[in-house]
Amino acid sequence: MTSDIRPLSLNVPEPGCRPGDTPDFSDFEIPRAGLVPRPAVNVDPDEIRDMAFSIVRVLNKKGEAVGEWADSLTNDELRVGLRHMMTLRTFDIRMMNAQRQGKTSFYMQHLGEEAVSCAFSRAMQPGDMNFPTYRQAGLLIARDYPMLTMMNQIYSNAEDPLHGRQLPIMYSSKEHGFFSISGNLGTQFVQAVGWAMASAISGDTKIAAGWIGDGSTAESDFHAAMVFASTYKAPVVLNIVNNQWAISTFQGIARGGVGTFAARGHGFGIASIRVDGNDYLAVHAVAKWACERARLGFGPTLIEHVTYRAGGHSTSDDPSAYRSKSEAAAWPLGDPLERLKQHLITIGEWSEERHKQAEAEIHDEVVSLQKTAEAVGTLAVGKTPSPRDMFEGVYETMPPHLVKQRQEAGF
Amino acid sequence: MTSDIRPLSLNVPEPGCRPGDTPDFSDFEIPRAGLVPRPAVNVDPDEIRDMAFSIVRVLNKKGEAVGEWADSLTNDELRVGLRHMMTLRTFDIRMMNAQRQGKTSFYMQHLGEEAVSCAFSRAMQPGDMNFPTYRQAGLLIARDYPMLTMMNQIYSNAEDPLHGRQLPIMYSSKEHGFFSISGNLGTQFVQAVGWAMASAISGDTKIAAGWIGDGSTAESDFHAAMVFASTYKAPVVLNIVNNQWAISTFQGIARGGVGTFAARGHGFGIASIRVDGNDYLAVHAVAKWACERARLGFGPTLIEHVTYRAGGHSTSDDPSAYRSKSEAAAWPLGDPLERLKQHLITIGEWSEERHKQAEAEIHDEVVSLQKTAEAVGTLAVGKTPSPRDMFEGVYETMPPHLVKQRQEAGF
Amino acid sequence: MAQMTMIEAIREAHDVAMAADKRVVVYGEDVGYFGGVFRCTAGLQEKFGKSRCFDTPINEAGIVGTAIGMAAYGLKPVIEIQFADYVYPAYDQIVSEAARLRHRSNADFTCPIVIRMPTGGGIFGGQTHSQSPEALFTHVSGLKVVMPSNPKDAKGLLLAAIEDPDPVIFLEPKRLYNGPFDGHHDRPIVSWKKHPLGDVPDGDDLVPLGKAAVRRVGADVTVLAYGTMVYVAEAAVQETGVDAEILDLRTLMPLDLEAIVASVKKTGRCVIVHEATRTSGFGAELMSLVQEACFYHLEAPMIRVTGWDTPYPHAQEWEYFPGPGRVGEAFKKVMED
Amino acid sequence: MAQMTMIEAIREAHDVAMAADKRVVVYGEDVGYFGGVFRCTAGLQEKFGKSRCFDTPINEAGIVGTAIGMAAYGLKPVIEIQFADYVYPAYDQIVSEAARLRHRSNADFTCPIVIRMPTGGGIFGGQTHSQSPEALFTHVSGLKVVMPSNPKDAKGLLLAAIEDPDPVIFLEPKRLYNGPFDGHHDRPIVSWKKHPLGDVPDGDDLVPLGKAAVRRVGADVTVLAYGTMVYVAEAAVQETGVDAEILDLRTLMPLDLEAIVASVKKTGRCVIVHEATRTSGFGAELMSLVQEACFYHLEAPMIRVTGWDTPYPHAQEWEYFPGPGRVGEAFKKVMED
Ligand SMILES: Cc1ncc(C[n+]2csc(CCOP(=O)(O)OP(=O)(O)O)c2C)c(N)n1
Ligand SMILES: Cc1ncc(C[n+]2csc(CCOP(=O)(O)OP(=O)(O)O)c2C)c(N)n1
Ligand SMILES: [Mg+2]
Ligand SMILES: [Mg+2]
Repeated sequence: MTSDIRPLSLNVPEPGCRPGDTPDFSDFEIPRAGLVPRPAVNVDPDEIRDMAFSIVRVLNKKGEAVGEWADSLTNDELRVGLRHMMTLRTFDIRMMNAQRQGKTSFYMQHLGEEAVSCAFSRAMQPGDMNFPTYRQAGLLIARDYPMLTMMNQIYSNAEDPLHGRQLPIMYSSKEHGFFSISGNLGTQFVQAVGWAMASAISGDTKIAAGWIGDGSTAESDFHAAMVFASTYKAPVVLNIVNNQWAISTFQGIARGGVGTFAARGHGFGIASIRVDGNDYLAVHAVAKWACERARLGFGPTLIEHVTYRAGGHSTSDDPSAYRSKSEAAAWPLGDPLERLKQHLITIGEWSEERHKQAEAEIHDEVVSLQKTAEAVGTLAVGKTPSPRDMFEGVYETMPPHLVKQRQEAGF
Repeated sequence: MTSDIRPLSLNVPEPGCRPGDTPDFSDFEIPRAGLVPRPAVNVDPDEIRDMAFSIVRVLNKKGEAVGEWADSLTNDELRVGLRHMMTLRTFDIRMMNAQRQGKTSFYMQHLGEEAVSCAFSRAMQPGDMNFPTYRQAGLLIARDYPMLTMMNQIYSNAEDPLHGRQLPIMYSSKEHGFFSISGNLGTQFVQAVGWAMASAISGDTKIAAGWIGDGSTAESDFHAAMVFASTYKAPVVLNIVNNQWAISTFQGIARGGVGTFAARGHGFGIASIRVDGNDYLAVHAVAKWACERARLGFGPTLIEHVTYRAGGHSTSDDPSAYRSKSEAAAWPLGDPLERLKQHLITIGEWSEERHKQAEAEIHDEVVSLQKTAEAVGTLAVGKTPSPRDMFEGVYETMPPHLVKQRQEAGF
Repeated sequence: MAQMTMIEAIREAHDVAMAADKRVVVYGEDVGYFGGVFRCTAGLQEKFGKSRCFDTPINEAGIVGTAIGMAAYGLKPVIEIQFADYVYPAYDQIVSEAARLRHRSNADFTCPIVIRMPTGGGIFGGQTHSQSPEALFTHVSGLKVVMPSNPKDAKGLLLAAIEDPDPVIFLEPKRLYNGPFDGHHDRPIVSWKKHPLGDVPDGDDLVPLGKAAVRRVGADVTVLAYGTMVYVAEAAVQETGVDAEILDLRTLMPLDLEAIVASVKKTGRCVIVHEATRTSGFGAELMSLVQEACFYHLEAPMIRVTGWDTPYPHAQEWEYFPGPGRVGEAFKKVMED
Repeated sequence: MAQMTMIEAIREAHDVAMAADKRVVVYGEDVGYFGGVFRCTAGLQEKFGKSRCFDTPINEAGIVGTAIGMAAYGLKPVIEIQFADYVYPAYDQIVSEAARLRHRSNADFTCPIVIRMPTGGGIFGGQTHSQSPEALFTHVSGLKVVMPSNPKDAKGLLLAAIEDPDPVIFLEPKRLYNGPFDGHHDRPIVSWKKHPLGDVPDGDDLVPLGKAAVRRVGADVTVLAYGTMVYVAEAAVQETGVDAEILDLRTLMPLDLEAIVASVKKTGRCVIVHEATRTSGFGAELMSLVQEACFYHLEAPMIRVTGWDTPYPHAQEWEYFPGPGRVGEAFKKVMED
């Protein structure tokens, strides 16, 4: 068979669309809302293999909530959810602007992905713990972490709870179930499993949630998380936020152009579900299901949130260099905020006027907090963290060599 | 829902049988030989998902070769295969003994797993490259790598091709398609993918084979290998040797007690097959299929060789401390050597007499080579590698600081 | 008090800590049912149950990564890496996560974990069972690094490490597990059972982190050593008659610089011994600290006696290992200079 | 000759090497279509095709691991780690595999790969975009370690690294990408376009590995520096008037010890500057080598000016960064001693 063999060649997956091309999502299969049934929380993962290839959706085109996954939230809760998403979006806009004005070094927004973290947050219980990436500030907003504190950190001013040590947006709040963000991709996924194992070891009832981006699923720590979660049936929900892009790299490079990210759970016997990440109701319902499953001792769930990063990767990124400018607009799952708003209007629980009013209120609130934060200081301007602080907290007790270095530094 | 929640607890998988218990493999599903069909080499991985949960088997209980996977080898080739396995086993016995006598520091045998590497080796072409672990010396034996050279390395004598630098049994032979064994688990799996990518980049027709143990699939490099193999459709065969144990740890700790190791390929769209690792014919047929698939540009295959580590992990290990002494005998897939022998006898191509004679020949050959090797030297006795050699080959050209250190050392 | 090997002392430290504090959990590859390939955790699973001592998948990043999560929850994981040579897959979790968690979160989360690992050569383990990676950890702010040289310290330091609120790298010189070893590989093996430092106090007595021990008082030269090299230095003293003061550093980070400086100021000479590769080894840091603090007291150039800058070879083990011959020569040289 | 930034020089080195040798392949995260987050590989995919320059999954172990396999096949991979801070997931592949392959296989297989990575701080990148991990590589036998400080060297050294038969860690001080930077962050940014070292020769001229460059001849004190610190030292000379001899080491492994010793023997004084954390930093090795070789020539204790032993902080960046003020003080101190 050797003689007639043709030369091999390298397969390098390419996105459907680059700058200049017309976006085409016609290959992207979107099951209609309400189609996917809701299994029992103790279902055998093997029985729901299909769910890794479908998409759980609740809101249909008409803005109605349909199917077995509907009704996990009251109308009041939905309005709260809308407000969270609006707040996050407004917050992002203001902070992106602040970065452009040099008030902070760096910012990362959530545009188009607000539903994922905002809805998930509401499915957890006090005491549960998230291990987030840098694109889940909605977890904090939806748990009423003070925006002022977030801003103080973004500005690295004297009120920054992390004393200027950590980058802007790399928040930490144990109290709000939000593990310290690392900046290194993937590392936190397996830590979430460890936290969940600790809860099980301690006979506790708390659960953990891990977070990772589509691109970062390629990191080896993803595997470590899956292996440990599977072996010890850890009470953890493992979330993949598939926003289609990893900086300039489309999701096909991490996914290998086959199957889905959710399907990676199957080899580990982990229940795996894809959900419409731009559908607040669907995210919440699936999150609730997975949290319950974990808390009741039925083990881990892998959730792929299908969404789209409508903005740049960060303030250092200009996506027009690698993808079509119209791709975001062509994204078939729409805008999460707009969809929830329309749903509430459709069911008569909201109106354009109320929306405008809420927008104005939120805007005023954010701007006023921003003023307060800026009055304290912005990056390297005004009241800033003490240089002394950089020597603190390396260890609980400062060892002699650090005391000496601090003295040498003159602080 | 919070109030009536019971405390969580940690799930720690346990093997069915520990010292003192009676081994029970009745849960272990063994499809009958010939059952699994042989798909086209360009089959879509999705269409053969079942193959990750079944076991390709050719030799039935009567010693006949049955089904679509039979007939990949001539009777002459089968006799050669038998001889390879007998040689490897004899080699192992002698070297285990030599270690006990202090002639080497360390040895690892293949008892019960001889078919895997011996058969696989014969499905590859000259120029292809294996990235083996420490338990695939059959790849060398079946490619006629000189046993004397192996012994010289095991004895770390002056003729050791690696000049005493590397551990015994961590062979290297580019010429024989055998990448330098590392000793670190898992690392070589992704290197195999890189080698295969290089072949594709170069428009070559060579393929690579990666090797990993059941326990080592838990290593994160396993994931790296799967991700890269999947994305670039690398011409590589990825072999998992599931010999049920990782030192004292049963395979359920790595596998999480669910599915199969082969099933881990599905999330990556990689063709995944389980094969009876104690069936020389089945291993060869599946290896041939996978090699052809790779060489023809249809991408990677993940093969789980289902076998059993009948001996200790290494000369430092006593398995009676963690598993039943009778487990090996109870292993339902039998002994690979015995099964091939019986097959050849069944089809009238072999006999007990010829077997005895072959045994005697092989024994004499190995003993005679052993004498030759021992005449050169054994660990720290006789002619040993030069201490100078430890300074060589750190870099191609010895940098000044190493020259100085070598002088300081007095060599 | 009981006479123990280092393995037994380490096992006992686990036992004491697990009995005293439910938050202490112990895991790693082959650590549970079997009790570890060196048996340092033997019997713990039986005594404390499978959720407090268990086997793990072979994934060092996962072992450390889950430990960080557990520590964030409030447990105190004591984990084993089967050989120090296999810690690198976990290096990112250690460096980027464990070491920096307290600092980056302003103590909102902390990481009291102990990462134990058998270290060093002398057992014909070749390049993958012999390494001494201490300098790869001392360079990382936020880690503590400990290396005991005897059963008594092993128990006391391990208890201190478990109590410590920060991540501790705990390096166990495997060649010392069963007895002191002075580099004379051709002589019969001695056992801890007859050694004063094999006499291990009962209970939960700590040996505090950050304190060196003077193993031998001397006037001529200060020897800075740790782990196996302490005994090599002792042998070199016997063989050369040089009146060396031998410091067993025990903790490399934080370092007992005070003890070092006091000794070097007294002797005016310094020999530094470690088994790791020389370039950028911990000896470089020691030498730098001494020159910074004792420049005007030094009467001769300091000398490093170390493993060579090569992978740890299998057959040439004893040519690689910095034995008493080489240390003795350094003594003579430093006295002549 | 063309006036280039360091980014352009690096890109050009790739271009030259890829054109000359089909075995050179270039890949990493965002390296292909987009040309790298710092644009060091821009245009290469278009010019050389997708199988010679491509994007990878985000898996640093996989990037290095596949490169090792490719090198074993016979290619010459030049790979990018997006930031040096993210090299740790690949540390095992680098330390246990790339560095030891030649030795352990007796050159049956070799590993001619170049691992490039943006290094160092000064861009408010905080703890995960600022690190200088050179000492974690200099301790590993089998690796070469290079850090250019200007466009000319960047091109020449990268070409030499690609030609080298062994694995090379190629650290690019990102604060120098667009212009020299002397630590005066409050002053306007200078560009390479007007700097003599921004004048980059055409073609494939190498700058050999293992050779330091004397950036300033002086009589009072020898400064050992590399990367950004070369310019900081120059600023400190200007500000203090101390007549320092500034060595830009360029290659840390193998090191140009001869040049170092010659200079220190001449000046009798030595200040060592690096941005990495002090303890067990490469400065420790430099200080040790100098004390070993120049003990009797030293007139004052050597001084290290380095990053502090803390994670690289975000807001306190300029208090962490060893700027010209601190280096100048060291000059004064070393002259007074
Ligand atoms: C270990 C590591 N490697 C590389 C990076 C650089 N980096 C930061 S974000 C990013 C892309 C991540 O993409 P994805 O996981 O899809 O998350 P998203 O930004 O889309 O939310 C990369 C490569 C990093 N932070 N850490
Ligand atoms: C990175 C790494 N971790 C741990 C070890 C120690 N170790 C050597 S073999 C082994 C068990 C491997 O089991 P498996 O992969 O099933 O292979 P088998 O020995 O059964 O062939 C372990 C844990 C190692 N060599 N490398
Ligand atoms: Mg993404
Ligand atoms: Mg096994």
